Amino acid sequence: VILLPFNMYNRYKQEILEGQLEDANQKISQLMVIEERQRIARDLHDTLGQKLSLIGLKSDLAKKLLTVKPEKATKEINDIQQTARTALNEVRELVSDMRGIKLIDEVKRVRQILAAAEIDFQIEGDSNLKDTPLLVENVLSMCLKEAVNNIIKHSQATSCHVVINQYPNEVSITIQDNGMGIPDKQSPKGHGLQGMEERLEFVNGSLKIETNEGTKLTVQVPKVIQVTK
Amino acid sequence: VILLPFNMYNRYKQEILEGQLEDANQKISQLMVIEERQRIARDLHDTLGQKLSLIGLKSDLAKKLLTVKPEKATKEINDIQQTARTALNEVRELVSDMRGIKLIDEVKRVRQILAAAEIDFQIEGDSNLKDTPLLVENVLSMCLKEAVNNIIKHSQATSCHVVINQYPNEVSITIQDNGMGIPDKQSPKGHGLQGMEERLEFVNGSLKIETNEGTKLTVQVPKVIQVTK
Amino acid sequence: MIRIVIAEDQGLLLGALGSLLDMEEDMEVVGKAKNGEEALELVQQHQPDVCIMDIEMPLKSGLDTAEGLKDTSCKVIILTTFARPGYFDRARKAGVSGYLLKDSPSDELANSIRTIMEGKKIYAPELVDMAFSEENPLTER
Ligand SMILES: Nc1ncnc2c1ncn2[C@@H]1O[C@H](COP(=O)(O)OP(=O)(O)OP(=O)(O)O)[C@@H](O)[C@H]1O
Ligand SMILES: Nc1ncnc2c1ncn2[C@@H]1O[C@H](COP(=O)(O)OP(=O)(O)OP(=O)(O)O)[C@@H](O)[C@H]1O
Ligand SMILES: [Mg+2]
Ligand SMILES: [Mg+2]
Ligand SMILES: [Mg+2]
Repeated sequence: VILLPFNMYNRYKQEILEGQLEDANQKISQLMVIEERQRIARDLHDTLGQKLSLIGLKSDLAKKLLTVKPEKATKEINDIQQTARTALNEVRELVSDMRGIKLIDEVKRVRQILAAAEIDFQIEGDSNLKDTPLLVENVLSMCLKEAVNNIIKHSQATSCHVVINQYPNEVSITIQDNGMGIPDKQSPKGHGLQGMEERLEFVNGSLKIETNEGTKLTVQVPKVIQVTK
Repeated sequence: VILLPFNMYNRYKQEILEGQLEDANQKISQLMVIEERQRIARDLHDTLGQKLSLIGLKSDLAKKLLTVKPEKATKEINDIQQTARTALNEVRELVSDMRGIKLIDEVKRVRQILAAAEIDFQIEGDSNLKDTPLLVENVLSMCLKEAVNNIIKHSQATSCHVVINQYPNEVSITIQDNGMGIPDKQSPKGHGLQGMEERLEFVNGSLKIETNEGTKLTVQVPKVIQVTK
Repeated sequence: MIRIVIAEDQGLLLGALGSLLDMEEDMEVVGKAKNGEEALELVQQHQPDVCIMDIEMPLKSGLDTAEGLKDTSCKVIILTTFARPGYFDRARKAGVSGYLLKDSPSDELANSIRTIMEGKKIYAPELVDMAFSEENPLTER
């Protein structure tokens, strides 16, 4: 008889707590979104705002010069065209940064930079991911990128071998080089490996680092984003 | 004797719950930010990308027409200017008020900018809307904002009078200034008034424009969103 | 003649804006600065009627410069593209006469300058972003 009210009291407290947390977190989410917008606004300001304003002013100028000094007008229009082109490139960059990188695109990039570094590149498996949330894919792309950056920067390897495995509920990627291996003395984590771990943790993935005949990283992520554990 | 473990069990559960909720909500916040970023990226690509390409093409054309048909060149340059301005306006909207604005907040903003512009402001009625879907409220806020922007930009008025009427099934807002009135010769719609009409139409609302001793806009919306007409 | 000093760190913008205002019959651009400090010097040197400034500039921002010009007879017009948290508030407190869109047509800008010379103030509504200026609306709800 005594148990029940106590239990209920706790249940009640739990519900209030839940409600409060939800409220608070909703506000945090909204604030985060607003901050993100401000960040984007800042990026846009520096690049696009200036260029679009310039196009506006230059077209104004071109119009006024048109009849009086046609050759100067032509110069202004050339500037407009050039500015529009640069701005368009910037928009493309900005947008692709914001969208996140597809694994298939990252593989292309990796192929290029390994070729430039004269490191032999082999890849197995399909880099076109199926049924994988974009966020998860972004994390995988980022891991591949950082792993290959490290190979180029630190390993002195002559080859890099990537394997992509897609299973029904998870994806794994291994990146193996034939270089000097990670000096196993101290815990070696710089920002690169640490950043990889943090992002993987966020999508409930994992990172394994092995050193034998070079370095082998194994990245594994579930295909679903689990909000609660 | 039984009470204690139970109590502890509940406390324990509560702590776990707290932890989980925090975790979950942090993820949700981050996901929201990522989604938001992707949404903006998509919008930027669609609006800006297209407009910048258009500017590129039009400037090409203007250059070719410059000596042969100067008056046509002028038209193209005008288009360029207009396109650049619209693009910037769109970007401004995109990064500023995508968070749905409550009418009560818009009224605060309006009060501020009218004060800054030294235009006398009077308001009647309750700006705290009851039983009105957020979408409908957003449209109303947007209309009020654009109407006041126009008063500041075009009317040369010294006063602005807003009345908010809430009826059981609809809300109406009138915005009256004592300025020069809309020049009634041609159909005057720029992007502002047109955008207002389009959004009102979307929620089955209406816009009435009257010019007598200044300009009077009457915006009216039903409180329910009818999905089919 | 309305005498004008312009400050803008983006060279092409500075050039275009200068040429456009110079074309107005009643206006003369007497100085062009690439940053806020240069702007202050040019204002001292030429004693213009109006100083038109960008916000983001090296050495000294447009807002800092405007604060420095607060008690002079030179009217200040700020040109910018996006509303940024706190900027409008600062501009208003610095007593600027105009807070306008950088992408407005030059005729509109010229008209604004004339109106401002009559002692009026003009703020572009697009640039007033109250959500981030004073209080945060989220904290109220
Ligand atoms: N493939 C590899 N072969 C040999 N050593 C490696 C390899 N990958 C990483 N390391 C070693 O591990 C260290 C930590 O790597 P990590 O990516 O965390 O940091 P970093 O590359 O030094 O700096 P950052 O990534 O922040 O630019 C490196 O400094 C390097 O000594
Ligand atoms: N309150 C008003 N007083 C006087 N004229 C007005 C008023 N509101 C609008 N107008 C006239 O109607 C025209 C169309 O307004 P509208 O808002 O559609 O476009 P705009 O303000 O010119 O451009 P935009 O809103 O796209 O920046 C304006 O250019 C102006 O001439
Ligand atoms: Mg690294
Ligand atoms: Mg308008
Ligand atoms: Mg600048």
